[in-house]
Amino acid sequence: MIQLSIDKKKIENARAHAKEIVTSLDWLLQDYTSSTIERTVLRLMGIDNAIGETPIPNIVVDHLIEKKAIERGSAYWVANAMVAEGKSAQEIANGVAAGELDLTAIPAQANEAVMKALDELTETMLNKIKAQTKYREDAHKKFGPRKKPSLYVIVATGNIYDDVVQAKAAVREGADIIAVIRSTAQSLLDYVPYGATTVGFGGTFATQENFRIMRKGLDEVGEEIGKYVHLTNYASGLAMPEIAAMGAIERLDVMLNDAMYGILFRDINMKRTLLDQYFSRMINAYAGIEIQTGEDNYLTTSDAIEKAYTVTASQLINEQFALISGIKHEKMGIGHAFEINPTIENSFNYELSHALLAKTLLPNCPLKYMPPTKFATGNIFRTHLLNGMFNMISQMTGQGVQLLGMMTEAIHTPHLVDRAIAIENAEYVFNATKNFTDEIEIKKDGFINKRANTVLDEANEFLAGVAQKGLFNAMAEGEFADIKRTEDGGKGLKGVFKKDANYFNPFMERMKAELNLN
Amino acid sequence: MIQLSIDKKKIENARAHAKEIVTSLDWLLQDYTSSTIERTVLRLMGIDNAIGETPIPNIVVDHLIEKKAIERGSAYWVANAMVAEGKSAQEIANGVAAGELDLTAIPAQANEAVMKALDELTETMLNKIKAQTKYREDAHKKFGPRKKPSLYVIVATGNIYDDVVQAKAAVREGADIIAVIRSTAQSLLDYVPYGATTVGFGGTFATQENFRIMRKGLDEVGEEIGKYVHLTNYASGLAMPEIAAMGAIERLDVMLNDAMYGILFRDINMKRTLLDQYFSRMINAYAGIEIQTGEDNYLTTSDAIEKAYTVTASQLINEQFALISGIKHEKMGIGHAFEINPTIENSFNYELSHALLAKTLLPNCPLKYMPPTKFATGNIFRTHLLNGMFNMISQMTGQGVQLLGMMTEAIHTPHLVDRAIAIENAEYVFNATKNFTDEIEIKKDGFINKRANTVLDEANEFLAGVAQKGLFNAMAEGEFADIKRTEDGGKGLKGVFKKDANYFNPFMERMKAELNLN
Amino acid sequence: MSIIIDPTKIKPYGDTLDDGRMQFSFSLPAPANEQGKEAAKIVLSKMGLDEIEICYYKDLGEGFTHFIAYANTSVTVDLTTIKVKTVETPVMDMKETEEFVENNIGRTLTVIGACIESDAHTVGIDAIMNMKGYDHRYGLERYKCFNALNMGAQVTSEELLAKAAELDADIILVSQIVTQKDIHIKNLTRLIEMAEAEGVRDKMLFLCGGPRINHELAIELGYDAGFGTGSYATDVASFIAFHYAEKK
Amino acid sequence: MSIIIDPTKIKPYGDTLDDGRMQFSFSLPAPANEQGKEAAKIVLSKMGLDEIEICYYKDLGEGFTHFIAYANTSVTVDLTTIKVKTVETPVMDMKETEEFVENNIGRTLTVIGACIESDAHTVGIDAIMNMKGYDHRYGLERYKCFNALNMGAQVTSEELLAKAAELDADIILVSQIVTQKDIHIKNLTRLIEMAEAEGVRDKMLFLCGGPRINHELAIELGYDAGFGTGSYATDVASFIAFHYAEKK
Ligand code: B12
Ligand code: B12
Ligand SMILES: Cc1ncc(COP(=O)(O)O)c(C=O)c1O
Ligand SMILES: Cc1ncc(COP(=O)(O)O)c(C=O)c1O
Repeated sequence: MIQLSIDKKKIENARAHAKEIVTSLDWLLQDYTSSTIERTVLRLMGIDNAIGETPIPNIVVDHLIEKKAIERGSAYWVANAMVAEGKSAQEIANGVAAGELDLTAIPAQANEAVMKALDELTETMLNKIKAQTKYREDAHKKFGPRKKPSLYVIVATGNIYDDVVQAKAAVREGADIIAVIRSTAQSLLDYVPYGATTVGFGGTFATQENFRIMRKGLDEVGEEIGKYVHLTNYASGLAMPEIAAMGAIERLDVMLNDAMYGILFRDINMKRTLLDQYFSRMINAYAGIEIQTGEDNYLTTSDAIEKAYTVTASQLINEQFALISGIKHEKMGIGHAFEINPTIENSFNYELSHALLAKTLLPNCPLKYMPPTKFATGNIFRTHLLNGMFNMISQMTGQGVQLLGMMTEAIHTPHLVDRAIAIENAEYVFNATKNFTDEIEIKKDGFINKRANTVLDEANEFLAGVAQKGLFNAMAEGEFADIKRTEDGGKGLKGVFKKDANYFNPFMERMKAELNLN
Repeated sequence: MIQLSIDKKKIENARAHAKEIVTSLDWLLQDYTSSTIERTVLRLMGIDNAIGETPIPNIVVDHLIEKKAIERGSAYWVANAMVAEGKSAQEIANGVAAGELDLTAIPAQANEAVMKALDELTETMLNKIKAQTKYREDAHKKFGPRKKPSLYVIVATGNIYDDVVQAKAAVREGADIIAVIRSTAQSLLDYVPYGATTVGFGGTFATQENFRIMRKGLDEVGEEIGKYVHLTNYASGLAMPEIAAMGAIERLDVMLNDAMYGILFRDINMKRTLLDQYFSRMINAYAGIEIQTGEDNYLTTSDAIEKAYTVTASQLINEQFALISGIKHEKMGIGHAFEINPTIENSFNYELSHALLAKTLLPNCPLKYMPPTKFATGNIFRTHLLNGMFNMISQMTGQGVQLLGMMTEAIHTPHLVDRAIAIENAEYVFNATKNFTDEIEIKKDGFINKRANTVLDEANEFLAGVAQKGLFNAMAEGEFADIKRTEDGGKGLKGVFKKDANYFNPFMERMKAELNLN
Repeated sequence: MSIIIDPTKIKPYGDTLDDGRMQFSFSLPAPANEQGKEAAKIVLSKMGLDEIEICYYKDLGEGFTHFIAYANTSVTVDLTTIKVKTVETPVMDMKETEEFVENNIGRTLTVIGACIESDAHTVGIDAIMNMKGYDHRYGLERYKCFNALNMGAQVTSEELLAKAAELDADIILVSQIVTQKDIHIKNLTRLIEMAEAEGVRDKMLFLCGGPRINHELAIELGYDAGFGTGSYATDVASFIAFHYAEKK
Repeated sequence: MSIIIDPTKIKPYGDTLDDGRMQFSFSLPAPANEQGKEAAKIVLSKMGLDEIEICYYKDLGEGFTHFIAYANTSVTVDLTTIKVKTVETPVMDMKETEEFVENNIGRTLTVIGACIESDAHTVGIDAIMNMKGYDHRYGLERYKCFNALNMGAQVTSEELLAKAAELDADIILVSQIVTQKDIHIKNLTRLIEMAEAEGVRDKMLFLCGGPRINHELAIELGYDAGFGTGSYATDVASFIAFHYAEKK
């Protein structure tokens, strides 16, 4: 491996600033809950299904909000009703959905009985999740670990059944990770759609049924060819932890799960997003799911050289948010991207420097590397070549997950053959340059090294500023991606609640305990 | 620039062996002449034209051979007749062609008069050539030097007029050198065809008219865009020095001109080829034409790793043959190729090692680097990517001339658009990795360095063996490219003649003198 | 002796005039063998091609095979009869436009831009409008002669027209980047129909842009102009300036 | 719920069954502007395509422009009716073939190979014949059951048939790599016609090979079998062995 020469102190400083930024939000993460967190609890208790477009977990939580009872947590109310009525969680929820039950009107049952009911449900679900984790681990024991860099391709037909065909074909060609792209702007839905998608727009919805259908397809083809194929989707937006829970249940392996994406790029309220990501990441940590972050988003609108430091800063913030949720570095797919204008002189050197900086800062993370997209044009030959250089940088810098660039990036969501050509590209380049970095050293006084130091310095300065004024103020001032967001602006603030003294979330408690979080 | 770590001694040894191989052929080069050398002399004296398919220089030389008078050199006989008859060289030649003149039957004229006639003709032609050289130099002064690596593309439609259109388009897109591919197997023609080609096979013939047509086209487009565009063709085969002479007259800038290609790959007699290349290279040297050698040919039939040393050995032999003809290193486009099987692990490292070795051995030569051809497939996307990696190695190792790889290499001779896409590929890669090698060092104990040393060692051993047994014996034993050739086998031996005591070649004399050759 | 092209009968060109040679790449639900290859040939031959060369094929799994081919078409096109509507106003730089507007129109023009409906790609409209501009050309926000408002992404047609009414806008700029299932056509049509229904269509200039939009399409859809890939603020500003100068 | 393919009506596939989507790349003697783009569209539309998207164009100089496009074809192919002639003998490895010949034929077979006429590409025929073989399969020269002679490049049909007569050959192997202007068809036809004229066509097996040759074409040209890209000595040896065993 090639090494940058960077003063360790600088890295420690930057990390310390990021840690300060994150820990100063403890008041929020410990004392508040949100509607989607409570819906997640209900889902983990086994409540599913929808009435029309509205999922039953939403109906129950809305009911508790209306009754001003959500502050105690949804778990208690449903468990109380279960004990009182001798019914299952689903039956209770159905009752609420049918308008036949007012959970707050049911007399309080013996605390022990309620707790016992919750304990049982928690035990059942966590065992289920553990079984999925074990399945994954066993499969890896049987078939070996995931390749590095892993070949990650997307399917985005909008029909989950077409997606399965395309995913299986991609796996046969060498893909390690299949990402099912979401129908656009699911972030803004304050619920999780129900059932299988056949006419999504630019993707399918992240639904439990879709997860299940794709998981089955990938397990089938994986068994056949002797490989455990990873499945990924987005735990993101106004229903972030619910999607994480579904992923845990249906054995997704990777989840796009950024701490700040929703705030910046989807105008979701910052308190809401930070709360939701806290619990969603905890679920991912518990289920052994690898998270991925969305730093590439900064570079689709900003210049990749000028704003390189924003990527670095975001990476370190995402790292700290992940740590407090119990995610280990081995499961942190921190993101970045190959998005420098290819007409720039020495663009390869710039990209190498940036990618190497990411690896240097986060040596044990399966970094998620995004392909050239912004400068892809309709010239498929040129885009294919850019992707080749991108693949080379990935191999040279030991990236974890390679989101394969498509030669048709500027034209359409990937065709079947585009994916095959992309995989072939990566396999050739990875193999041809396999040990190239064993052969070379980066000069200490060269541009690559200086550039990485410059970016780190800029990030450091930026993080210091944010740490000083606080993340919320910094966002209000448009420090991130030139986008201004206020503490009480954005979508979903209504779904944020201060917990009361009796608040109880049995899943979070158990997960914290098992993950050794305070 | 990156550096290999190679013991200088090894290089000196290898070079000394090559020198020994070449100097031991002095008896041949000094004491013999050939039919095409004599035809070249006639052409330089201004004799041109053809009767039917047969060029007049051929008729005159055949006449002298028939009369057993060629041993004195053709110059004398024609000059003698010119003095006797008071006619021009062309008129004398026409007379011979018409069967009206027997040159050997004309009484010997006063030696001084004959010499004076020859002197004048020599002066005229050498001035013409010098004027062309000056034109080239002036053009470079005006428009700047050729780019490095230069972008070299071929035109091969078989119609010289189509070729001009395609060449001009390529120049507009960025090409620095245009190679007009020869109609196949011109090597085997013991004459130079006459006139413009419109239905060549896989290329047009190397004829003086074709040279002129293309030169004009390139000068036009060059003036328009402000660049002096180099033109290249093949001085190769049974009419090697004649083609060199035509190139000198029509201001070609580069000539494929290998010392051994004809012997090995065209079964031309070895004495004939070595004699012819000696004079042809002298003409190129005199005219400031850059030669290129054909080491890539070894790798189209042999494995590029296993037989890498044959490339190195041939490079050093070609270098020595070039030196004795007066070619400076700055004009020696010694060849090699990117022809390693791309499915091999670390193929990039191998290629880098081999290319760097070539540059290390011949640091001042504008090395000519051939693209992947053998492993190109009908998959144009993959071939395009291979070409990208080839371009990167070229930029990293400071090659002189980049023969651009075509994505359709396995399919057809280049289409108009194939060339444009190839140029775009190279321009992107060259620019993106422009100063990459300023950033890195090659590890002394790494594979790349070891591999280069191994190849050099193998070449050294091989050259020592050849030096010991002599080039002719080595060829007879199939030491080169596994092809066996004997001293008296192959085509064209009949055209080799021992000079008699009165032999005189006014051009060779003058060139030797001006080039400071012994 | 050079090759001579007849513009009334142009054909694809590989390396010889009128050879008609073209490159194709496509997948078929067919096996990766001689039978599949034959199927690929039949597809091309039914498209009227000949000299078909399937130069590569590869199994994609799940019953699909990828083919790369070259073949000749006999189709010709008469270039002389093709008239495409294009924006024909000359292009001025920022300073020139500012002076032109001052001299010929004499007032500030209000421009409102948005990426409408489901589309969230703002980079294109930003390139045209934002202060800092794009590729060394400043955006409309920096022009003294414009009062420019960029509403950003996912703005509904209703919101856009309401804002236009509120600010008494002179020009509306609409961006559409996503084109899957012709969503851009639907969105652009919806906006213009709504403007017509509200009786404001002719009170303002309606300009649209995006990678799959050109002037011709824009006119067809009822807009005043359309701008594709590689458009700059200068193009748009000049068009607006000339248009309003003429109107006056 | 998975997608279901009707083999009697297959169509190119982009990302949705039967979308007919294909990729095109070609040059036209047309300008690099909207007019040229329209000309490119017309070419494709005359080929029966719709949903035409010219996603890229670039000036190539000298009046030419390169276009890259995607478009949908409505052409369908009935896969079930396509029957292609292919070499159907099972493939044995060298040892198996040697044993098979010993047991079923009981004599050494003489094989003569050449790359004929103007073609100088020997790598292909070498791959099949040479001792050292190709891609981990030894060539016919190493087979005990064959007496193999590789005549190399640019062998005229006359020379080849003369040598065959001289050695009383059982099998002739012909390689043709260059295909420009269908030169391979001409050369292969010339050889077989000459063999017929000399009355030796049926005395020997005539096999041919090269990147643009397949079994079907070989049969059409009057050969016994044809071998394309990716053929190995094992394929050829097995075919010969089975053929001679049957004949006996
Ligand atoms: C950046 C980007 C994003 C960013 C957008 C960030 C942002 N704030 O804009 C993010 C990551 C958010 C994104 C998301 C998605 N994207 Co997107 N994205 C791109 C990408 C990489 C670049 C687009 C771009 O910025 N181009 C640069 C600008 C300068 O060019 P331009 O937009 O063409 O604009 C120029 C001209 O067209 C013109 N112009 C444009 N608008 C206007 C307006 C006027 C009035 C005028 C005068 C001129 C004009 O002038 C501009 C300057 O020259 C393209 C791929 C590509 N390389 O093109 C995909 C692409 C456009 N995205 C695509 C898709 C599918 C999506 C998603 C739906 C994916 C998903 N399922 O989540 C989402 C959803 C977005 C949504 N709801 O619309 C597809 C669209 C496929 C299609 N043809 O329909 C593409 C082609 C990628 C692909 N191959 O799949 N994307
Ligand atoms: C190597 C090579 C050369 C070498 C040949 C060295 C040699 N001794 O063979 C040299 C440099 C001499 C050369 C010269 C020329 N070449 Co060349 N060459 C190639 C190249 C790069 C590779 C061919 C090759 O070796 N393939 C590897 C072998 C193993 O594959 P194969 O030949 O297909 O053989 C396999 C099968 O087809 C089959 N097979 C083949 N023959 C037979 C026979 C039998 C009986 C059987 C059973 C099977 C069989 O089995 C083999 C193993 O699987 C190709 C481009 C390419 N990548 O394909 C161009 C190519 C073939 N050459 C080409 C041309 C034009 C030429 C020249 C005419 C150029 C010129 N103007 O000088 C000359 C002239 C040669 C001539 N007179 O024929 C063109 C042909 C265009 C066309 N379609 O017609 C190509 C495609 C390059 C290009 N894009 O322009 N070439
Ligand atoms: C972190 C993250 N979440 C979600 C998405 C996309 O989903 P949506 O359109 O629902 O915001 C993206 C897209 O890049 C992303 O980076
Ligand atoms: C040195 C040299 N001369 C000539 C040629 C080709 O010409 P011919 O076919 O006439 O031998 C080549 C082809 O690669 C070559 O390398």
